[in-house]
Amino acid sequence: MNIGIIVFPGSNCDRDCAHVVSEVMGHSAHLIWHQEPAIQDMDAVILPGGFSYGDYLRTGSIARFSPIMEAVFEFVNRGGLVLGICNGFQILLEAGLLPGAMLRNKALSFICEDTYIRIENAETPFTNSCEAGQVIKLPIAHAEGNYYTDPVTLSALQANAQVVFRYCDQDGNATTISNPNGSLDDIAGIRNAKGNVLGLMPHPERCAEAILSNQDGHSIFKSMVSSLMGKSPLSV
Amino acid sequence: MKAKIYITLKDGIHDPQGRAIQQSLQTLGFTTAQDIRVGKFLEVELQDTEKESAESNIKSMCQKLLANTVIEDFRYEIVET
Amino acid sequence: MKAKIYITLKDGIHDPQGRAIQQSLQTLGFTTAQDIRVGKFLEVELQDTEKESAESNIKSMCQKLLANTVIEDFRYEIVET
Amino acid sequence: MNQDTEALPPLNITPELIQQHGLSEEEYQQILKHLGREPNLTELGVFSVMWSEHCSYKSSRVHLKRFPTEGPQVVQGPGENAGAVDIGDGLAAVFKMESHNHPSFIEPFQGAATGVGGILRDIFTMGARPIALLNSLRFGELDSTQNQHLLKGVVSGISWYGNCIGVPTIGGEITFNDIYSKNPLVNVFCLGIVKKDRLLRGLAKGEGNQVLYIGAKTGRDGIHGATMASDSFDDASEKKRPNVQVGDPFLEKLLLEACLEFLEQDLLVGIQDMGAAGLTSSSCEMASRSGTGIELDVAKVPRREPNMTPYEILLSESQERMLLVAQPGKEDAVLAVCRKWGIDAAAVGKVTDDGLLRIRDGSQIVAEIPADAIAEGAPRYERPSAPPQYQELLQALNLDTLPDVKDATDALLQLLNSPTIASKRWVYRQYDYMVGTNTVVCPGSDAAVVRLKGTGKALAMTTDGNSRYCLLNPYMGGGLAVAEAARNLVCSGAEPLAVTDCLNFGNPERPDIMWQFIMAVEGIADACRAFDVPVVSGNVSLYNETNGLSIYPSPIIGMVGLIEREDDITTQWFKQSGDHILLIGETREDIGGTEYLKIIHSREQGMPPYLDVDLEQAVQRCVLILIQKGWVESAHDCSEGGLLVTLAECCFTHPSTTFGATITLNQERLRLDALLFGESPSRIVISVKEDNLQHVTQFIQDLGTKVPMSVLGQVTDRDRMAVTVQRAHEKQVQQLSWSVEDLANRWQNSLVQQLDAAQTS
Ligand SMILES: Nc1ncnc2c1ncn2[C@@H]1O[C@H](COP(=O)(O)OP(=O)(O)O)[C@@H](O)[C@H]1O
Ligand SMILES: [Mg+2]
Repeated sequence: MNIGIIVFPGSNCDRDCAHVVSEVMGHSAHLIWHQEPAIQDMDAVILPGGFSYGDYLRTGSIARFSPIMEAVFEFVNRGGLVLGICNGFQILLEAGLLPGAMLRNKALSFICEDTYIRIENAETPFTNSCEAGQVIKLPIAHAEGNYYTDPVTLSALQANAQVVFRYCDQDGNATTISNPNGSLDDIAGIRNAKGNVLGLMPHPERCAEAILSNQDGHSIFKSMVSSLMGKSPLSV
Repeated sequence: MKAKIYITLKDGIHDPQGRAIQQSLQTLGFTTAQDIRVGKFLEVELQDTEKESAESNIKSMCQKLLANTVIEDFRYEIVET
Repeated sequence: MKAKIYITLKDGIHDPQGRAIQQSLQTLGFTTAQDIRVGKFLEVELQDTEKESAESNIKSMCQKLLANTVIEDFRYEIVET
Repeated sequence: MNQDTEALPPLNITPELIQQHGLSEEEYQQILKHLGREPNLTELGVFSVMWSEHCSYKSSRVHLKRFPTEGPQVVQGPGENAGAVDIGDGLAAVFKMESHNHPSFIEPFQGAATGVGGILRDIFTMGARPIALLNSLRFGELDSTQNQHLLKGVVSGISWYGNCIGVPTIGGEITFNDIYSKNPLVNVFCLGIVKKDRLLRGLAKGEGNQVLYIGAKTGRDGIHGATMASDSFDDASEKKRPNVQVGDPFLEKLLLEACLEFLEQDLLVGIQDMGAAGLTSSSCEMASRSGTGIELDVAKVPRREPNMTPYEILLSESQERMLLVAQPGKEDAVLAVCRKWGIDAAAVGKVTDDGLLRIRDGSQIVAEIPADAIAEGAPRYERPSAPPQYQELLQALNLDTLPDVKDATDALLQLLNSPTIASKRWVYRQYDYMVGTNTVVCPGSDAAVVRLKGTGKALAMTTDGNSRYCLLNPYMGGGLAVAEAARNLVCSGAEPLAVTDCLNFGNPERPDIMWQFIMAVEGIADACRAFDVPVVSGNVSLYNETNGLSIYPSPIIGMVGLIEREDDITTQWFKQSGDHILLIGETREDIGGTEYLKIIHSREQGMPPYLDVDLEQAVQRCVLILIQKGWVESAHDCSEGGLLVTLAECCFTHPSTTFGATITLNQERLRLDALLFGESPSRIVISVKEDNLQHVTQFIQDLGTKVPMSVLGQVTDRDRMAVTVQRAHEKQVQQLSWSVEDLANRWQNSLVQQLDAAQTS
């Protein structure tokens, strides 16, 4: 399987994602420079975490105009799988590939720690190896992960099962304390209506190996790989 | 020509930064300070020579990049220098 | 009463944020945008009823908390509401 | 000097002007001798920054010679941008520590951020990819809003820069003492990895080779920053403050990637970052190291502000800039890499063979100085030193008049509440300590550990230093810092490799401060020799003094150790109920200089704990072998707060659960406070499985009597830490007991509570 990982000038989780794809999952990871005009023969694309343009102005706002984003739009239109992690999620929001926007964390500071996440929808290509209601532990590391959208969009997200991950406690209950950043409706990750684009703030690539004392993130990559089985790669 | 751009959070959107500042002001004894909203203030030097073209450029910069209209409103003024 | 506060980086202080935004505007084709400086814009609701007390409060809030006077300048306007 | 300079307005160098440049009359005489004529203003400025304490190490250099700097593992010792050691597999670990104290006091956020930026550049100019950052911080007590403001600003500055560039901040230390209220310390450490044979150096070889400037444009930032860092602070300093430097981590990230591409494509002769004294020091150092000269044209330097003079361009300390010498014919390739990453680059000069730093402004020569005169020729002082008169008073602590601990139960709670001992989670939660997916031991254990992907190995690293010990006895304090750093590494399963240091002291022109400095250096040097860990890099920060009040002598040791097999990685927390708890090492009557004495008796007095180097070595060797044999479940050293604090931390620092413990202490002679809270070094608490207990005790017995060992008790799954103290001279045994949850709460919430309390008071 060929997984493309877009490298914006300030990406810094690009190599971490590539490591999981190649060393842990045993597939081919391809780093794609953001100035490239095209995506060639990829089964899926990951927008990794980082600070794409120093996150000056707003997170993800400048990266959204990188040349590669045209190809990403096209890739999405043709049904390709796109996973945005952290800054990647923020870029997908700025690009309009997912609805909503990010505000600063309610406590204003950057937070790096493990959080518990409830799988709300296990029927997506990114979660099919999980079970609905399952609680997994994934770390977050961001200053702007306070998801916001208008009430109408929120209802639509809820109605279409587009909220894929919610912050919760160890037992799966969403409380004020279990929500680390003030995110609306405890949202940790959403998908688009069509179901082929997913953005989430937590970092599954940081917990996909035994040596890192947590392998819960593995399930996200495993789901992607299994849903891609038998499909042919896309070039745009 | 110069543009001054004011970008503010839309009404109704919670502003954690404003709230934190307001709380600190309270503890500093500035009890007069009620609601606080924090926005951005950008000053842009423009090469345009016509006010009209400057306006249309700034408007489109704001819409495209400078503001995120999901959460933010913007205003601007063009000043001839 | 309401105060509008403009906080800007002092002259000569490097503004990497402005630089990054300017470069991005250039690549988006807005070649007219030259120098950009990014500052803050705060709106504060005040309980003061006298303009004078409002002014002195705002000034001291800016000095004490709102602006980092080591690198920033501030300006304000008081608007009666 | 060339005729062209005649065009400059003649300058009358007055004594005032010399003094304003921080130069002494004798130093000015030396300048005249080096030049054979009067300097012009630009040249005076160049000498001023290059001969500042910060750049020239003029007070410290003769003493730093005492450090051992060699060993089979050393690939690069002191003298380059950073030191490097061999870690096998053809790789070298490159690391260094640096201070950013003064800038952080003036503007905590930007000061700390640009400190991180600076140390990162030191690492990647060596061609190494930075993989870890640590920081050592000192602040005044948190009951002052000013100290809180400094702490918050510094932590968010470090967090912003490190997180943004994507290098994890994985550890460090913080202590609080009011002596730092007007002079906080911000020391940052960085480590990177490079292929051993690809190490880049700051060289300017090859006559005619082009000198390129890359990175941020030059502004009037921090002009005379180096001179400022070489001066004491007083209330008037505020006014002569230069423009604060503002960091740009995004640009630095671009520089980092570009530098690694230069290395990949083998394009460079040498490279040097522009730190203190900017363009001046980078060019002088490169030329001086290589025995060449450099000619620069300031007119070609990219500038951010109009009308900058050569003086300003040469002395600017704008951040995120580098100077490099390209291999002949590869200039275009260098520029292409810069274009790819969107970095400004300009050819600003060339390497010459005349040993001169020649500065042009277009066709005019504006300065011409022998490079060696500015770098190697800097003055060196053997400043007078004498122990302070108060030293004996400080060391006097009559234990006969000090009542023994009355309420040990409460004393432990108070110690856990001390911000110096309490959890630093509030700090490291703001740092991205996971990016890179190498951090296998996150902040919260004795040392941080990063794996080296693809090698099966890992590196452990730590920063340590107890300034109170150094105040009371700088020689012992220096040695104890080295011992503690090594002990922290050993507890993590690592073999100590080498040291970097950051020596923060007061005004060296005062004999008492100079004495502290010399003694501490000696203590560090002797300990490094004894433990066989050479010093490969470091930094000196003097004049840490405000309004005549000096900080405590604060040498900080950064140490790096190698873990050959991932299986040996060990953490400090208990692992399972039923395991046996052992103390390796022995407790003595070490009350002087302890956190206990400060918190419970409000005294910072006495002799610090005595370091027996042989015992320390034996304890560390023993524990490392036990770990490598696979018999150790957890290992935690005893440091601030003593044995009970260590045991409590073993119970509650596990990331996802807590344990209890049942402990029995038998001690014939010791005072109770010394037994429970004394800070004797050379002690490590380990836990071992039932099945391994026999192996461990047998192994230690076979070593002979060199390594004292006692079995303290067992790990339990109850919420109690219960300690029974049996002493022959007391008829009754003492029973102490705590709820582990209570202990944990105190320790976890202390910092946050103190920060919140001051906010709402
Ligand atoms: N400034 C800091 N930045 C990051 N981590 C820190 C900082 N201060 C302390 N820590 C972490 O908190 C833990 C406890 O620190 P400390 O009490 O100094 O340990 P020790 O006494 O073993 O040296 C360590 O893992 C350390 O790395
Ligand atoms: Mg320790």
